[in-house]
Amino acid sequence: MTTQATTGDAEARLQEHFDATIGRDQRIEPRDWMPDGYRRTLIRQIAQHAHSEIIGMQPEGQWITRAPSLRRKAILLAKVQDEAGHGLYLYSAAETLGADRAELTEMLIDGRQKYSSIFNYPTLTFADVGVIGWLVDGAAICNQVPLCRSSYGPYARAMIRICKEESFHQRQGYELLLTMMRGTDAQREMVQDAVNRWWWPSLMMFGPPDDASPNSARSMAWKIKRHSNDELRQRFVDMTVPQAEKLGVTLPDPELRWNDERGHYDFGAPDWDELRRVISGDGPCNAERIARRRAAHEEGAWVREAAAAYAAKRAAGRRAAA
Amino acid sequence: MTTQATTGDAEARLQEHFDATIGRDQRIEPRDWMPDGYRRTLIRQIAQHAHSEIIGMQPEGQWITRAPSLRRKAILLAKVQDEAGHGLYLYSAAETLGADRAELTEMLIDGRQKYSSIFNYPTLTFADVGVIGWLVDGAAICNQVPLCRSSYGPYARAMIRICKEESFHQRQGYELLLTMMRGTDAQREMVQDAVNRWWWPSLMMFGPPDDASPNSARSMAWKIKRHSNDELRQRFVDMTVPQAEKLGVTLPDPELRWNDERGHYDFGAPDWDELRRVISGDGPCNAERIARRRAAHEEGAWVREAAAAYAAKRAAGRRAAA
Amino acid sequence: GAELGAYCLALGDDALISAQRLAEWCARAPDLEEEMALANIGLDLLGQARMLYTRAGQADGSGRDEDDLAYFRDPAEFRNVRLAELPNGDFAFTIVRLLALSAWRLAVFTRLTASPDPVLAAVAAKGVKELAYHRQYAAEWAVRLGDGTEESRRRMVRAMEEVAPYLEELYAAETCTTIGEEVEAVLRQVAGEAGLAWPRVRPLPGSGRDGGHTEHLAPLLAELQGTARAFPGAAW
Amino acid sequence: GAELGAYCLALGDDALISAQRLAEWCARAPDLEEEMALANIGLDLLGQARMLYTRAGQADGSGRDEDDLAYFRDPAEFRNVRLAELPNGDFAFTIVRLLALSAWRLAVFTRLTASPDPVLAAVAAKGVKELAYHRQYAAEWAVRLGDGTEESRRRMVRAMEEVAPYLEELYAAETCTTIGEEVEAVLRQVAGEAGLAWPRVRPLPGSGRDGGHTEHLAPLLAELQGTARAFPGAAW
Repeated sequence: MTTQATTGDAEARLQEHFDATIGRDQRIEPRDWMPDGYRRTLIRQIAQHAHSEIIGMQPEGQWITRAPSLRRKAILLAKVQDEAGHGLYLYSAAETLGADRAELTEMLIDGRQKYSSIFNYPTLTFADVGVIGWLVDGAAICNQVPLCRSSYGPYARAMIRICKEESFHQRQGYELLLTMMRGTDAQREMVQDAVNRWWWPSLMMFGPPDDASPNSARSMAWKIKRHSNDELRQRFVDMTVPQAEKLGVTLPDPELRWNDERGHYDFGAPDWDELRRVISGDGPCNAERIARRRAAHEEGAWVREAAAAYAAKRAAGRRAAA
Repeated sequence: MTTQATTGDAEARLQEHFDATIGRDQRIEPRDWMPDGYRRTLIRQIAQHAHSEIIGMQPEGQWITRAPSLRRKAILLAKVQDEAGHGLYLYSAAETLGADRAELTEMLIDGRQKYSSIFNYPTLTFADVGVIGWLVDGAAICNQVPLCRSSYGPYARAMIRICKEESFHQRQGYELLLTMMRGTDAQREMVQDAVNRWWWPSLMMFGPPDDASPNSARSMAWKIKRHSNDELRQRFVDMTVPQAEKLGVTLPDPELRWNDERGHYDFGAPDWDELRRVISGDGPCNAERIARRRAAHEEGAWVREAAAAYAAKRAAGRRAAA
Repeated sequence: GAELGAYCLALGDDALISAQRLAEWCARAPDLEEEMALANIGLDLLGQARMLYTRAGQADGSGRDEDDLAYFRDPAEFRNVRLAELPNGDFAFTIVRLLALSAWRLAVFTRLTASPDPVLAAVAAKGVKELAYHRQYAAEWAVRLGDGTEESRRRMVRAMEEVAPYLEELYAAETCTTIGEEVEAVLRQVAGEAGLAWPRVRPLPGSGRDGGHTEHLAPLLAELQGTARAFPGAAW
Repeated sequence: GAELGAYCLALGDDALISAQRLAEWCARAPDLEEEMALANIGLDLLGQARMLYTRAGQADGSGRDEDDLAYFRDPAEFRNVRLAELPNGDFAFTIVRLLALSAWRLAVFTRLTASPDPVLAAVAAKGVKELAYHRQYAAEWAVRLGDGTEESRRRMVRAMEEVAPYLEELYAAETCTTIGEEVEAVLRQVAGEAGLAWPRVRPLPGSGRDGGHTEHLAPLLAELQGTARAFPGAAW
């Protein structure tokens, strides 16, 4: 019994030290002790974020081969490459918590882990590329900037780099839209149509309303999460409305208006049923996104096996030579 | 020894009867005795012809989804469907000689049997569809009309039906070209470019010059073949030159001119080295044509297996019920 | 006028897009008989599309001909159901989609033979015979695949699950409410003959009838329209 | 003038078409590292294409800009080698093609650093560093695949046989006769490291440099150019 008591004592001390570190707004590092729940929650969150970057390559990526100018083609190819890079950093951050990238990939293609629902909407025209940059990346940044102060060091550092690149993408998306709005009528219509389709899904990116978001409290206590869904959504709307005005597009919400009293824009409620449907797998492109990811994974299996076999042979060769 | 002598006598009588049938220009039917060489030669020829119809679906078939008007789309789809039908009749004719369609397909995709070299050239524009109809189907008809009098009944009857449809295709191809030549400059250029690319390969469709065609004599004796390669080639040129004039295109042969003495057009020699290369597998599209056929065959294997399994179950069910 | 035109246009779009997908099977089908059958069905649908487009262009007063409508509208102007534009997938998906679309279209055309518009009624009367054959062909293959090998059964099950969420969209735009029941009865019966059960799934929201398409329509149309658009002023 | 323009155009076409094929790997590569590497190589080539097109449009006196040349020429006006336009095939084909094209292009660019045209010399100088990396990347994978598993070896052998007939076309248009030997030496060396032999095959006649392309270029360009052509007068 002594041993158990001692273990209990030791764990209590570790917990105390952990709590104090969080309390001082200092970072937890991979070598530090951490509660299991913290580790599990973080792995799930980071993996989901990594999966979102990877799945997020698809909706825009299909326009690389169809981009209407070489400059836009290069910008888009670079952006999608950045997303692959973000996926890589994030999987690495998850690996510092003991997760395995191959396993996380399996969980993604089995549907055991989620990714951001926004990527289950179709990209129908080249204007979608601009609107995704402006609204989707914009919303992502609102969500992610606070994560640069996440209590977990590797995640926070990955987020700093990612946020920097995301803001760059957002500016590029907005700039594309500005250019298109100065173009032909057909281009302006295309932009407005894209805004109509992406506005509500973008608002849903902040998750369900606070009163329907049960896990948030603990994540906030752990400083994995720093603001509530509704706070971030409001921040996004306040930031975006003036940009829409400058662009000359109409946001498709008749309830959208400035509220002098609150010092914020009022806005309508997204269709939360739709969000539930998309999260639960019935969005317009869920099945296809996963099928495409699975196909790439399966068709690449022989390549990964070849690389592993080659590495093993070389390692054996080095051992034999030593 | 008596038995052997009797067999020898019997066979001699059969051979005599066979020769007499051929001599009277009557047809050999599947139930009739025929020499092994005749059977083998015919199987090879009919199979090669069937393969040509099947492989011939590819060069034009890829333009069905890209045809520039719904009428042309329907015409082309119907034509390519006819080619599949021709393949079917011809495989059936080969089966009356004891060949097996599945085996013939294997021989095609293994490269053990050939198909017409013309289908190893690429179709680069929609004008190629017209030119293939005009020149390639035109050359095919010159080759095939005599085959309607082939000594082997099932082949002759298949050829009658095929030739009728081919002439229809040829007229449609020529009509497309007439329409295009009355259109824009870009269309006229496209037609001329296609004629430049297809003229020489079309002349090669009649095979090597007579003095380099060793197997022809026996086939002519057997009335499997009725005219020499050079005769048919001349007939094609004589028929085509006035059509080209009416169309307003230039045939790319500086030596082409009317010879009053011969009562025929003189024309230059095709590049026989090119023909040898293409026949031996090194044409521009040989590898792709076979790869595509093989892929369709392999990807369809599970479907054919399912149909066979289902048929077997039903047959077993009927036997059990009986 | 406008309503008849819009209706003919939607039926024409379904037919054109379906024919395009069927044409993609050319030189890729599992057997020569299937090459011929799929091409034949494609030809029937292409013929229906042409007559419906011609009627649409007259009825809506725009005077557009079949090629104007097929080649010079953008993806968002197409009114076909999304099921028609999905990629071909394997032979099982093609068969299940064909079964669903032809069962539905046969039910619709049967009713349209009594259309007050004589042209549409005539198009429907001709189409009914074609569609009965399409449905029969697809049903026979569905049974063969469902009751064939382990692999073909697995593929059939997956195909049914992939097609099912798109069915509601077919019925939703029709005023006649018995069509859905009729189609589902056919699907259940065919699945039953194959020893399978037609799956119950939640319908996918949205509709191609309002111009809400998948990502697959734009590339399909780019291929379909590319040659025609590359030669302005050309005659074919 | 005209000759320099034509030369820059051909080199630009090779780069653009190669970049397009590499971009098709997006979200289809065997691993994330390969997603990034293939995209990165595609970006380098796209950058080279843009500079070469700009130079071509100045040198030939036509004043066409990079987008005029990329988006508003028809297939027969493209001057890329056919090897660049072939479909991606599997990862082995993509690697062997990349190895061959980057070995050749590196040999050419190395010589072009001494071009009398200062712009082309500068483009070449920048490109040499990029191409050395491309060649290195492809060579490493070629060795891994050739000396990996039974399957990867089989695929490598097939890929080499598929690429080899297109090599002569690369050298034929170059005035410098040592380039072919240099490239073949690289290919033989890499194949040797992988325990394979670079195949001896007969070269395929014809050349994309004269506008003689395969059936694959027109669909590739239809996809590449479609959006740009659908919006006349648009700015992007």
